[in-house]
Amino acid sequence: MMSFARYIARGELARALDDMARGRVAYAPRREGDAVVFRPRAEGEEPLLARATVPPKGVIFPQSERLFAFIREKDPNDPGRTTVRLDSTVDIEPALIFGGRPCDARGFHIFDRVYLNGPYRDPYYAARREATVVVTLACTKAGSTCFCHWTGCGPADATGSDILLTPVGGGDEGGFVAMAVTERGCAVLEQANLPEADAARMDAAQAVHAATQAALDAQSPAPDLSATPARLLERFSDADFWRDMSDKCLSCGACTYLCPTCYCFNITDENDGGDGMRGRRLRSWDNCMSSLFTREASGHNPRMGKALRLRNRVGHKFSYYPQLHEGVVSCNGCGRCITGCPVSVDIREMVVRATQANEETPNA
Amino acid sequence: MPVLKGKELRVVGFLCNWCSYGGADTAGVGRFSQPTDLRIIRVPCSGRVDPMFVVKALLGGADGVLVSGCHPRDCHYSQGNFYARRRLETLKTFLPALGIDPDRFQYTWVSASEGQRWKNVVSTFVEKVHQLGHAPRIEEAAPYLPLAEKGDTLPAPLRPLAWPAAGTLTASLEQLREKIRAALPELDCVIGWQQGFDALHATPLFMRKPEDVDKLTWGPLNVHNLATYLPQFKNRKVGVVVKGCDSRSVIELLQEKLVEPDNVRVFGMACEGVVDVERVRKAMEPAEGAACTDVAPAAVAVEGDGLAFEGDTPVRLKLADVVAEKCRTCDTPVPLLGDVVEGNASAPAGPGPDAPPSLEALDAMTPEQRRGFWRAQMDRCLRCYACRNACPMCVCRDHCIAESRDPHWTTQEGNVREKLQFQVIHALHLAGRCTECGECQRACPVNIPVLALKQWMNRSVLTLFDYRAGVDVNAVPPLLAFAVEEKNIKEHGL
Amino acid sequence: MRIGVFVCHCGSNIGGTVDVPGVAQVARAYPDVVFSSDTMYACSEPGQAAIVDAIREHALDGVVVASCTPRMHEPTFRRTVERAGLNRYMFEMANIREHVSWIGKDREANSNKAAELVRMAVEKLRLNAPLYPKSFDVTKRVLVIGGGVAGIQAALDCADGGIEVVLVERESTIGGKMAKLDKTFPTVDCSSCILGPKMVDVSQHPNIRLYAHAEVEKIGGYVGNFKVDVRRKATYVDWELCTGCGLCMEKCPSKKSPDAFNEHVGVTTSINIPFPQAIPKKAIIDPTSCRQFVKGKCGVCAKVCPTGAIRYDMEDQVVTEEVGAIITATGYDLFDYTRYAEYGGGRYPDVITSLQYERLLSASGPTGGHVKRPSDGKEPKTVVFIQCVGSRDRSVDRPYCSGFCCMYTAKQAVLTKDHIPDSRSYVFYMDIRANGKMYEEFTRRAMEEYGVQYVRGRVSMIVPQGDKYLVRGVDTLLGEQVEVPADLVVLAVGAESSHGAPQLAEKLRISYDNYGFFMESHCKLRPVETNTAGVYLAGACQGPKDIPSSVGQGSAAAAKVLGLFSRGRLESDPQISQVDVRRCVGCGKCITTCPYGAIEWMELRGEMKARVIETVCQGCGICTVTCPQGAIQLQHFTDNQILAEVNALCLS
Amino acid sequence: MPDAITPQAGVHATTLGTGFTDNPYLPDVATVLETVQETPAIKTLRVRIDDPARMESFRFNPGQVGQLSLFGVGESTFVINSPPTRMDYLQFSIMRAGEVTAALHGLKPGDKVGVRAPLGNWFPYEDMRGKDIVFVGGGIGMAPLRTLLLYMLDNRADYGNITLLYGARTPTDMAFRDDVQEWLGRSDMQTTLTVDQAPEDWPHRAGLIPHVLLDLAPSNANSVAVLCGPPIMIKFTVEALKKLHFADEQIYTTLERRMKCGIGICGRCNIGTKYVCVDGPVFTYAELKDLPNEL
Repeated sequence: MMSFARYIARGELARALDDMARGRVAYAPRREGDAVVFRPRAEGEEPLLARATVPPKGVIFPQSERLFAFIREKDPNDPGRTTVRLDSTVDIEPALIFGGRPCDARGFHIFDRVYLNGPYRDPYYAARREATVVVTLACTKAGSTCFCHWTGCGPADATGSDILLTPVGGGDEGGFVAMAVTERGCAVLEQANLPEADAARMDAAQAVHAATQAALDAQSPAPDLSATPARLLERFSDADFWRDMSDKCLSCGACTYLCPTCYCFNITDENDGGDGMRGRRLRSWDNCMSSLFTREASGHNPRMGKALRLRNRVGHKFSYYPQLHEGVVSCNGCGRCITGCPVSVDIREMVVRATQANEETPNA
Repeated sequence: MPVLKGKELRVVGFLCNWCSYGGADTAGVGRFSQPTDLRIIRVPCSGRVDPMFVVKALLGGADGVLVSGCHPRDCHYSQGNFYARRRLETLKTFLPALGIDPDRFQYTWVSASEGQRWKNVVSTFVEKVHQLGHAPRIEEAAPYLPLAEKGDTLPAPLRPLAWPAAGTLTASLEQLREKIRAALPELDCVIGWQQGFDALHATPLFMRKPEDVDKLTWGPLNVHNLATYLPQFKNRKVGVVVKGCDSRSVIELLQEKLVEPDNVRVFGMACEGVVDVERVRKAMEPAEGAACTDVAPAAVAVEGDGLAFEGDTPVRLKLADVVAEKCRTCDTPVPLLGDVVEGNASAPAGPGPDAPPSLEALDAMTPEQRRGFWRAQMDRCLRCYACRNACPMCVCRDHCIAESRDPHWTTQEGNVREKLQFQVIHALHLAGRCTECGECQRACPVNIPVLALKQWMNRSVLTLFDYRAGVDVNAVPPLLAFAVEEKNIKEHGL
Repeated sequence: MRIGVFVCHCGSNIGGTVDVPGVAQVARAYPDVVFSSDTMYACSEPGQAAIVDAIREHALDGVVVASCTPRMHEPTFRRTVERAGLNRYMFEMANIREHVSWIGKDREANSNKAAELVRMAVEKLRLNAPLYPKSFDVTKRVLVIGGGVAGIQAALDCADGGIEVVLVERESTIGGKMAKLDKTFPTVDCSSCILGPKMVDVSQHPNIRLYAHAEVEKIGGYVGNFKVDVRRKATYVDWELCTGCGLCMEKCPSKKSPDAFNEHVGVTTSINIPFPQAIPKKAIIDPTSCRQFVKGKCGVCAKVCPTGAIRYDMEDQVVTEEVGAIITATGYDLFDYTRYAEYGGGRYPDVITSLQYERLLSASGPTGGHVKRPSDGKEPKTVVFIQCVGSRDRSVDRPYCSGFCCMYTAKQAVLTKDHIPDSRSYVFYMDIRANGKMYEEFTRRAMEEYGVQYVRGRVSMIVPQGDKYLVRGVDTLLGEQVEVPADLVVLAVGAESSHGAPQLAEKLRISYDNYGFFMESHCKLRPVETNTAGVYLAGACQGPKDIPSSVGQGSAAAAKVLGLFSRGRLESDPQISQVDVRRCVGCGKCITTCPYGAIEWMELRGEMKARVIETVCQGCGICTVTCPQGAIQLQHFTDNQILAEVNALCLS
Repeated sequence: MPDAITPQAGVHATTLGTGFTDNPYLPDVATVLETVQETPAIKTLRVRIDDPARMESFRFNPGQVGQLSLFGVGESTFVINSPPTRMDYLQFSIMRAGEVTAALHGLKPGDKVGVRAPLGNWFPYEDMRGKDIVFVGGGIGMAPLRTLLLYMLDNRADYGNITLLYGARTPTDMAFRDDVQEWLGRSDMQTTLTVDQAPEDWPHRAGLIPHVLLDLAPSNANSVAVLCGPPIMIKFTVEALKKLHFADEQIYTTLERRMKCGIGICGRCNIGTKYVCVDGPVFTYAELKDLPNEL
């Protein structure tokens, strides 16, 4: 598969994207105010190459979506008899996501394990995932909060992508080596009528990968997280530890909504106005930092307090998920939860401290 | 029943049971012919009319909303309409911030005997709404995003912003640390700042042990308003380090008895302005390329009126260019209460705070642009509620009506209307309470300029009630009080 | 839910301009509506029976009636649904008459609007919940504030009805304004002769506890269970011992104390019993003039008192009384005539108020009933009465008519003639208002039998000339200037609200108007009730009134109290606010804004929460709007109920 | 009535299933046949799925739960407390607590509900064959026991001694009265009732469940204990069973958690790695002890 590689000159990018996205809505990063978000791209529009503030997970897992509509229907002869009809029709839009980073694309892989390969298959996610081509941009620089190399991800990780683009060369001379990762990626890339990437360019791409990886390693050598799942469980009842970790947490949901791997959701019903005979059941992003997440109708809450909620968030990503999914952590090290946090709660610090400090203060 | 397309507009009325509903009845008994557009919702008192009902109706497609109650002094419940007058006038002055024509909302007083007057009120108001036509929907407005491009500059601050020389700063900081160490034994903890995950970020520090105090930092990176943490320490003794602006939040919390004076120990230092990290980042950002956006300097040094950033390409920026917007118009650089160590910050040079730039930008827009602006801004809202949770005055938190179903003010839909609805709730709940610390906007992970709504509200509150929050511990927030004769509220002639 | 909708034709009142069967048909499609029909007169006996039948036949648990205003028939239909076994709050009304059929003729628009109003009512009803009144015990005692004639009447009627009365009077004697009058119109009865026995009854009634020289300081609680703090101001005389013998007054060396009872005509002793018929007839020391207090030495009264009742070290005392109802009868005060510069602004000694003149006429007054003018003690031969001083005059913010001045002026003119047969009286008036039984006849007699000169016109100026006063005015009937040289000018000062009335109103949590008079519940139909349950009005505190009206209201208020107490227990209106303690964060904003003090703090597992005192809450809903997290909800008008109506209208 | 979304260009309007069998979020529409007010706070709903074929083929095991929903209000999780041996209807008993339960309490025969069932694991009734069974139920916790108990009574010969201890705060808080009367009358099981606060005329036991259990002192030999009730009752009943020498593996209970999807995806009902909705709700005490302490 990796042999299927094409070259896109810098000036050709917009045209190539138009071709790849034929018949699809192409989402690409766009600057809105001070944020960069994925938005449907107009044909010919020169794409922004900056990393988006918010990952593109919403294209496949919308912030809020209708699971079904319910329509109450009255028996015309007996208004006391009402039946309910459910309409589970959804719009599935063939889509292409351009400009996500490897950490973003890998997020879909984390989702897939739960949404496609768990005890139940999620038909909504499945339909959108099936309809969406992911064209990813490999990273050339290490941001101060990047730690993808800790998590099994990396600056050129192709997991979850259909096509991986690597910037090579500089300025107008430069371009992108586009490697198809999946069959579907091949087909899409072929639509663009691009020259094959020659060996030199392939080498250049490899060099870019290696250089970024090196920069990351230099910035923060990846710790060994293999013992972390067990360590976090040992830490489970260490109230002081979790208090210290969560002191500054505001219990908002920024980290979870910015996270490419956070997949939790809520289900609620809403009634329409008008004749009052119809409504919707919605599935919308939810957030384990909120006290409502686990609060039961009786008022009992097994995760009362932000310390317990933060414990679950870290535990889920670095202990429970890997235990259930062959050691894969449900964190890609994108660092958005750190940059996006109003008070700079640092998940790296929590993981490292939970992993290391055990020997010092074994009061779990 | 046929639908009356085009003939009628959607006008909602909230009428108090005792006076205006009776007045409408009297008009009916008198067979005074009136436009048919109005649909009346009966409430016990105009004091029961939550301004949010009006917003809900207007955002939901009403073309006009009318509230009517007993004449002032005639309230069946003696004070309800006095409260209503303040709330509804505040709302009326706020609606334009959303691009909603304030003429679409009116409130007035009609007694049970004033049938003729009711007819006139309805006729005049409905006619006005017809002149205005169908209300444009915010979610249908053309997106309007005046691009905040890299390098956009702030107007000059009203005071010279220059931090003391490094030596002086260190000495003051050491004094502050001493005071904290001395107080620590009797406190649960003291909240301050320390170096965050990179050189550009500070992060809140919870000092419990004397050695924690060594980590305390002081300078223009201490952006957070730590007063936000105080209410969660209810019934426990806690210390907090504040900047001048943060001290106003503490005052407001004390005033509303959300924290107990005996339980809070305030440590303050004079502040010469904090940076807007977004601005610094933008100023340092290399030309747009395949870079990650989170590039940080290796170290940051404060040099008087500037900041020096070390790294691959060293940069020196003037504080005035990267300062947080709120610091530009700050007139409380020195904390207003507490144990203040360094009290020599420069006073504002100008005549006093003028309109903050983002409010000026909003002012300069047409109503249509404002609708487009909020539509485009709110579109990317994640509903993470960082704006709320970072707000020192948002004490409902786990019980916020943004997520509750009883009452059910907002749905969980990810649309602009629901998102904006919450921002309006936030602004209305902060009316007369917001100290404009800007944490809502700073906390927003997608940089939505939500502070502008509160600034608009604060300007309304200042104009209407001559009131600024967080200045006087003994004051009463204006919406929790009333005056029989309102100095600055003109009765609306309907 | 199973909802039934009944759309009323109201004859042709609604049916004429609304497609009533059509509305009923449309309503059948609304959620939870299982039955709908049109009905000719829903409120009629067969109309109500049909509703009851339908509730039973279709197992309805909620009913919407679309007809007239709920202010008319909501109570009717609530009783109807109750008869069929539903809770009375499982009912909503859509007003399609006053708000639809009577105000527009467009049948299509009306029908559409009616259907939408029904739809809103259905949406609200879907969120209604049964509400149950709570019953509570009643303290069968009443507080009467003010011992004027209205308060006396109320106190006596209540006491005679068998309930205990606490009567609080600000002055040291009851009797009020009436006790100061010489005679009463139109019968020219002796005022103290008719009031005196009633005052004595008060003092002797076993059911009345009288606190004179006392004021209400604080009122807490609610109907049936008020707690009242009464401040008994220091009199410096132990009234338990004082026999009212008057020896102290005789011996008191300080004789320059202002004589309030005599309206400051003359002075009196520092220790004093206001007048011979005072109830209680007890002495009281004015510490502002008493030598013992001012100079620190004297003690004469203490030495002469045969019972040793003098207590110079007496202090105010606060007593707490528990009562179930309150009657306010705080009366009125006189307009301050010195505001009229053209009448001398108080600088002319012989320009006096009508009440001062009463004292001059009274045999128990400072002049022993001989009319002598204050400046030189001469008997006046020409007396000018000027009416509407502080009444019907916008320039002094007294636009209202005080009602009784015309009559007492006529009476005083008549009495002047009786006292000084060779005198002449002039009355300057705007209109003669004599709309009581035998009133018009009385004023006629004054003019015709007693030769009182009535001049229709306003006095523009009073100018002293020698020992007379030139009263200049216009006779608007003759259209000419008139000038009367008067020996004495009597100003018929109007009534204004009693000083301190607004402060008392706030303690009582009742409304008052722009002029400080207390607001009744309904100007026509509930004249002695207030909007605060258990608080009633009597007499001129509600507005200027003459004696018969005051007495009538005193009795009416007493009847209301007796009626209230005739029930063993009271029921509270369940349409009140309720706190969801799980949502309450204890910020106390509701407590700050509640106009009734109906919300209090309570501790729940170490946290402070708000709690509604069910019997005090009046159901205004101010708190619901104040509460940011919606934790306190006004029952029957919850956020969700109102939102349902808004959503039904706006989200379509 | 145009309720389906109008397809846009390039958008595929896809219908994702017609019921729980082919879309796990999509309930089967069911009708309330009958309601029983068990106690002031507990109401029982008996429902049948409208689609006859679906109802016909509906299979479940004792202990499994379902998501019961009221359209426009929301969903909540309840155990199916009728036994699989009696399929005239599915029975759910609802304790009034929040918005959804309050709305469910308002239902009447003929009303429509949504049912997503069966969900979760079940009591290993096969493995329990031949053993003595000790049921201990407190309050609404009797509901999950009822399904297993009725199943066992319907297959009486397969099981050894059956002991039931059912407790509630007061006699009025005792649900399933008809069943309880029947059980009291049966000779092939031992039924003991207890209440915390007993009125004068209460003919049964008074006292807290663990105390009464110690008093009854069932044998641990070849036995399993099945418990359900409020957390505090579970805690002390387990202690009592330990005193009676029941091993951790002999003690079964069911857990409650706030759930939304019910199918192991939405992410809130986990205790460590276990999702109560798919790995539970039935756990042995031995399994519970291995989980992080987050109840």
